[in-house]
Amino acid sequence: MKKAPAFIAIIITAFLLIYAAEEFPEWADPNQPASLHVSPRYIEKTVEETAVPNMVTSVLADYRGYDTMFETSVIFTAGIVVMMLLRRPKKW
Amino acid sequence: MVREFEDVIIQTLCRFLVPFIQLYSLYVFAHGHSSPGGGFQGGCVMAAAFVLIFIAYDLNEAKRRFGEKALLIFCCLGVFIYAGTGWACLLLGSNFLDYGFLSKVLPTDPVKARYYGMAMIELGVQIAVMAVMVSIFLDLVTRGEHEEILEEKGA
Amino acid sequence: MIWQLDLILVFLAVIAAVAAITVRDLLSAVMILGAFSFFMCMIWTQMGGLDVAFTEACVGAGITTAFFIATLYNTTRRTKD
Amino acid sequence: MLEYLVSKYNYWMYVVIILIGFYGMMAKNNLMKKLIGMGIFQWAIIFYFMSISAKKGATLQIVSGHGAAYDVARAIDYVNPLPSVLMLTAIVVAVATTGITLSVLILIYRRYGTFEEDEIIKLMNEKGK
Repeated sequence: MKKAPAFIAIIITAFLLIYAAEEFPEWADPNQPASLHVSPRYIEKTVEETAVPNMVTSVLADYRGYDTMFETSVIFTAGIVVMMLLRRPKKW
Repeated sequence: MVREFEDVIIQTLCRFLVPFIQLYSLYVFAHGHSSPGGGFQGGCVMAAAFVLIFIAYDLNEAKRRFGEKALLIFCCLGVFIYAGTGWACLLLGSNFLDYGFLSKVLPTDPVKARYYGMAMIELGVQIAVMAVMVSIFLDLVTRGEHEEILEEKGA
Repeated sequence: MIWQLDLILVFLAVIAAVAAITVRDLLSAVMILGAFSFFMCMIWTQMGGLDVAFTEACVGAGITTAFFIATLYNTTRRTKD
Repeated sequence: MLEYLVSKYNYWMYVVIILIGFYGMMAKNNLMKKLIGMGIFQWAIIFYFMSISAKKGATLQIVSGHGAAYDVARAIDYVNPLPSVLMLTAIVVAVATTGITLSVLILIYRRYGTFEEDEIIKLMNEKGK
């Protein structure tokens, strides 16, 4: 009974997503827009500016340090929330 | 996991395996700058070592090695190391998390200071991820009732 | 990146995903989910995202499966669909 | 024809995996199965982001050379590091949300004793809460 609406929603979503996928650039094209805008600066300047050869680490910890800091605090919050949900008197 | 199996093969193997897993975790953390790896991966591998202790031994042994209070302290310590590095940069006259100014206190040039600043915050991420993963696993595996289960066992 | 290898791995991942949804035992579904996440890890290795693949192998196939099994240990593994 | 298929099949495959997860979230009756579907959905989205980071003929995101003599890095030679960084964050947040969801499932099982959605709704109507 629940399967018919699910199939209808899936067919509509599949049509929309495949229709949108026609507009994407070719897979693994070196000149796709995502590879041209911000990342060349990270790739070319990472050794010169940070002395770290692994550019994932340098972008993660230095150029986008704010992102990683609040992500660490999200993990911390998750640990505290699990503790608050489960460690409590049984009567609740 | 909560109650002990008393299986000699599993316990001996896990006791031999745990130090090597922890050493590998420290290797992953320390070489995160020049090879794949870093704080998250090292923390998850370190957490897997403690999960192995949980599976091989019982709850009592695991809590004796890594109690709940120590877990909470390590959780807070990881986030504190990360944010404290940012505040150190701020106090030295730079922007938040701009590690170049750490060269005023470290005996290096600004470029190498960024290298060591990154190592510092990866240490914070490793400690926080390890403690949080072990804490979530401990709460999930006992339904949050560590004390009741320990009393039931008479330990 | 080799597209033939990628195609084989993606097909295996699709099969694992379908099996994880349809199997009628929660413990088996969780183990197949771990296999699915490991196929994803191999796909990213051959695409060049080695850090993400490493994280996926630690987190997706290791810690998440341990969390699921810890939950099933305390609840039930039976399911109707 | 083969070139067109090779250039586009990766995006179609991500659509297929995303729809499997979507179907699991919508049509399954068991709450744990819904959570598994959500996990598949998350990994499909990460798969899409990793697909846009791939480049033909490029190598890993680690600059070659050693010591003080690193090679000059050209952007065409290395895979795009930005989606890798964003998805590294996304994976770890995903495991945190999975932990919270599992603890909520344990609470649901403690109160109702089942994971089936229709039985839970029936019990909720009977108890009136």
